[in-house]
Amino acid sequence: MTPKKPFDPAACREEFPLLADPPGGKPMHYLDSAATAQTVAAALRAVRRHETMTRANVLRGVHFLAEAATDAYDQARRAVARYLGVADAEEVIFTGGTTGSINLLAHSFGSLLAEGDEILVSELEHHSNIVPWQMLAERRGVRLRVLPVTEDGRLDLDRLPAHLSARCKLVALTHASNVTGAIADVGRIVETARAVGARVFLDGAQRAPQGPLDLPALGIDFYAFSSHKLYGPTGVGVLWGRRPLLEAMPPFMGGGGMIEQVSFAGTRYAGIPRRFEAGTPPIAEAIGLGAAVGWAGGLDWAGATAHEARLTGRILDGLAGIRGAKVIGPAGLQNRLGVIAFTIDGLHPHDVCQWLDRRNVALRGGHHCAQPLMERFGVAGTTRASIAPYNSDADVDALLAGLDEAVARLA
Amino acid sequence: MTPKKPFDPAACREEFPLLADPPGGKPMHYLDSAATAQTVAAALRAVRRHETMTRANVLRGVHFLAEAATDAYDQARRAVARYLGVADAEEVIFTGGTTGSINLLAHSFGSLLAEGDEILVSELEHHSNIVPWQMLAERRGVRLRVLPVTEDGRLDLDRLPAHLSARCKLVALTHASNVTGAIADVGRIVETARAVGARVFLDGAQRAPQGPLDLPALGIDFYAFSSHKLYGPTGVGVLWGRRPLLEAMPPFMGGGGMIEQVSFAGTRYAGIPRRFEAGTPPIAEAIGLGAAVGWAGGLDWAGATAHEARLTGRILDGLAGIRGAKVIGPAGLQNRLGVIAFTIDGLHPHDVCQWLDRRNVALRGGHHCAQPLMERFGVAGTTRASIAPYNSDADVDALLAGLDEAVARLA
Amino acid sequence: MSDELYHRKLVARARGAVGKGKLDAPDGRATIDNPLCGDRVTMEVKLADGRLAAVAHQTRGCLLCEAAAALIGAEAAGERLSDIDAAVAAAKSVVEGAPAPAGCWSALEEFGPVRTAKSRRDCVLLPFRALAEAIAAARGTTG
Amino acid sequence: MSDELYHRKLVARARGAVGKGKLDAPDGRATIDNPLCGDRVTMEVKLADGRLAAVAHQTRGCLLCEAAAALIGAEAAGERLSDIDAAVAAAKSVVEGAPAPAGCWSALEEFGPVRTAKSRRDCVLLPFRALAEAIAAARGTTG
Ligand SMILES: Cc1ncc(COP(=O)(O)O)c(C=O)c1O
Ligand SMILES: Cc1ncc(COP(=O)(O)O)c(C=O)c1O
Repeated sequence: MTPKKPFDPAACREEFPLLADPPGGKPMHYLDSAATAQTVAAALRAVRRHETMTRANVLRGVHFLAEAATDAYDQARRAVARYLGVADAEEVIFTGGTTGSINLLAHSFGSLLAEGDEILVSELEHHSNIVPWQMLAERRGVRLRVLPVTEDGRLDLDRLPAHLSARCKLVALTHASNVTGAIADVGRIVETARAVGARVFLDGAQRAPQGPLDLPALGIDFYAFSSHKLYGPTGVGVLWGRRPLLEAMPPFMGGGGMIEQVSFAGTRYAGIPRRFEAGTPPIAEAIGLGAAVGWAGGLDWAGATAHEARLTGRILDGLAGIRGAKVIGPAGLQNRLGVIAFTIDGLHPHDVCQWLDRRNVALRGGHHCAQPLMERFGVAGTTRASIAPYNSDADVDALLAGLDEAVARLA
Repeated sequence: MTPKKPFDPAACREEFPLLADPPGGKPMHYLDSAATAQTVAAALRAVRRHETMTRANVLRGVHFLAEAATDAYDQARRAVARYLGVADAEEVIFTGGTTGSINLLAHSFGSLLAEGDEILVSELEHHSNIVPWQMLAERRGVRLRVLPVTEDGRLDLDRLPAHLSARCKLVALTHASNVTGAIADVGRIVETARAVGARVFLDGAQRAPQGPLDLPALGIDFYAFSSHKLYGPTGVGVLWGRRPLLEAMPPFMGGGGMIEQVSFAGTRYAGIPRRFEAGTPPIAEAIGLGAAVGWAGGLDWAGATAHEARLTGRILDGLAGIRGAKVIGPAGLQNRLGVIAFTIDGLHPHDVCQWLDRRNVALRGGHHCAQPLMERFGVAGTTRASIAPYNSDADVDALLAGLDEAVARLA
Repeated sequence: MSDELYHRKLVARARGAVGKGKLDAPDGRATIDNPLCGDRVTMEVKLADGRLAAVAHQTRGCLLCEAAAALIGAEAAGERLSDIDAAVAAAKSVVEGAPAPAGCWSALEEFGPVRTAKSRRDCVLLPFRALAEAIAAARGTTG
Repeated sequence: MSDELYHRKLVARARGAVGKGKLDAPDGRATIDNPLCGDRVTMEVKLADGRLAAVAHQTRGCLLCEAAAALIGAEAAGERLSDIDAAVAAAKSVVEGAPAPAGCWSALEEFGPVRTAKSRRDCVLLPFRALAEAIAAARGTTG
């Protein structure tokens, strides 16, 4: 491996066309990367290259374009595997996104469960890691158990053993929260889950964009993330699972490409990953994701993380100086991402977002698809700023100045 | 409406970057559009514009980028609705592709069926319109009935009444075959299905790229197609359904965006179309598809269809002159698309494709995800050429010359 | 009117919260949620002689929503029901870019700038929808 | 060897179909399908003294597949089983770009050009995989 170039925030920002050359020419303070990150130029180039030079279907073609498209698609799978620290690229399944991945898991893994089996989720989860399991519970009589969160917005792992019975087949938790930014203590989760024989799925939608992983070393069984939060195209995501588990799972969707043989007498399914990739997959999107993880895998994450933590600290400090502001989430910077959700007494999140939008600061307001968590904290919604490596001190300055102004004018 | 510019094949080809400026500079004779069509420049431009100027999540943002992205996404939905002749754009659901659409239907509509209910498919179907129904049949004890095809590769509609009982809830047939090119007699299907009270779904993967539709006038209930066959991006497709039917259907996947309210006590689902679009949708891809249908909707299809029919006729005539060549499909040009599947005695489809690839002619060989049809005609596979508006006489010349050569050298 | 969404008048109107409260024995009541932001408006009405005799609201919402509720609190009582219908329709037009009507609902112009913030239009309309539903409930219809 | 995939030697070898047929009472038999193209190879073998005493195949496939089966038909009988194992491994290397081995399997070089046609490599390997499985079946193993 060549040593990585030390992280340079300005150079990083230059790789994101919308930020380097913002529409209208005004600097864009994009603090909404937890919803959708900006696209890295390498991903746009890879998609364009594919569309103009190797566009074809990857399902069993023998002509030159089809071979080139298939190669590019397989290469993208290997790039993702590398980013996840996974040796066997066939364990990487392309889906439509995190939500698609979790639904696949809920159907395919879920179909192996029996009535009375249990699945553990938490109050911290995104709706995408709640609703598919609720639907499974309804379909198959599986019981959903819910781990509470602590006052500072972390999984309450002290209470994990009490929520795990021998009937628990899957622990499905967020690797990092899209509201509080809390990063889960995976070692402890895995250890506790293993003690009752439960499998572990982590929702990596927020963590995966923050640097390469070593999933096998984490000791987990399944992982999911979305390309559009990882600087890549929309329309594609990933489910990773350990081979023996995936091979034991029936397919989710039926169609072309996921079969060995179809007849009206019966159908034989293909091996992994194709068994789970029915139909023409998101080819260009997977190729774009491959380029995005290639870019992200080459970043100096020690440097990028320090940069992000510094910006996060500035925001937390700034909020501490605003009357009536309350952060929902950990106070410190330990084991937390640059996802900062807060309320300000007397100010509605949408008014805050709208006001900040006039200063070209993009925030998100509302329940962030985490209504159970909002209920837990007794709020209807929060305002959220989220940090990516391309963010700058100017972004934080604009945010804090805008918040001061909003408080003065609107509160 | 402004009158359309008369169809000009050379100008049309210019709109497809990979064909106008082929990789390596050698003319590309792309006759594999039934698998994946080439991308129209307008779609590439729309995607790039979105990625560099309005990239954001469409789920409930209030900042300027989120509003612009949401607007563009909604506009794409309206563009698709216009192309389909549908007045109510909310009846248009974005999915991952035809396969995703059919699986949605099989799960959501399928969950309303009772044991012993029947679904009619045919021997002509693509695996994507077979396997989801087989899986449903297994899940819920629904019975699959199979309409045969005629010697010339059409649905045998004379035998339709005998295959329809009062238990039949859905007739799921291909609008146009991806092997024989046969276009279905929709009027007759609808009339016969209505007589027993069955709903009608058409798989429009092959027909939709051949010009605008008027789905309500066809009298059908559901329709599906893929963007990548309609000159648009991969990773997105459409399910259309009549509003009351869609509103009566439970969601397929769970996640963000498809709910009204989530709590662990229970979850309320959103109205259509969002109920069926869980998670972050394929935003840029839908926008690209919107541009693609915009382009396709503006084409002079009378002219384009005549052009395609002439090329198709030339291929059929050419094949008639090749010893041992047999077309699987209608002999004439009536009610058939430019999808031409054939066998040549003593020549394997993959050898034919490989040979033609040396002349930059892209064909497809194999079972075309239609194994039951291959079985019906007693062949392991066929070679298939498929025509799009951008194809030219030079493409057909190269095909026919290459086939002559393949017969001389390989047979 | 400026193009500024949060102009002084609107903020002051929201903070004023005219009409906030409950009625004794209302003839009709309706509560509407906006699931997008968790906002909630409850409107209570009394009817008499084809007029809105009294109205009160409880609103938990953004400034746009609270200002709209306060405008209703200030202007609606005593109006003919047909005029209320017209006001509800006018509110819808104004947020989409139409000029405000003359008369006592001319203050709807305060919401004009929301036309450029599409995602916020529903915030303004929530109280008007709740009002229409409360009146419908009072009339014993579901319209 | 030219870079032409369908050179005369290969086409002639496929058409020659050496070894096509069935054995009386084979010790082992294996059938493999390639689901991508519907190709199918059945190999039958007899073993004796650690050698492949006899081999026959029935092949329905493309030229690459038929030529590979015919090569087996021409060269495999009489070989030591360890040499067959090596030949199967060599076939895999050759389609991926390695040079053919010296000796009686040097004709594997006929398949060298398939390295540029990735999707067709399995066509060449199908008969070799069937051969390996038939031998494994004859030995009573599943290896
Ligand atoms: C008739 C037909 N139906 C369904 C499909 C499946 O489409 P997709 O692979 O885009 O999901 C295809 C294309 O392969 C087709 O031709
Ligand atoms: C933690 C978490 N899980 C799941 C999701 C759903 O991802 P997507 O909408 O891309 O499917 C998100 C993003 O919204 C998220 O932040």
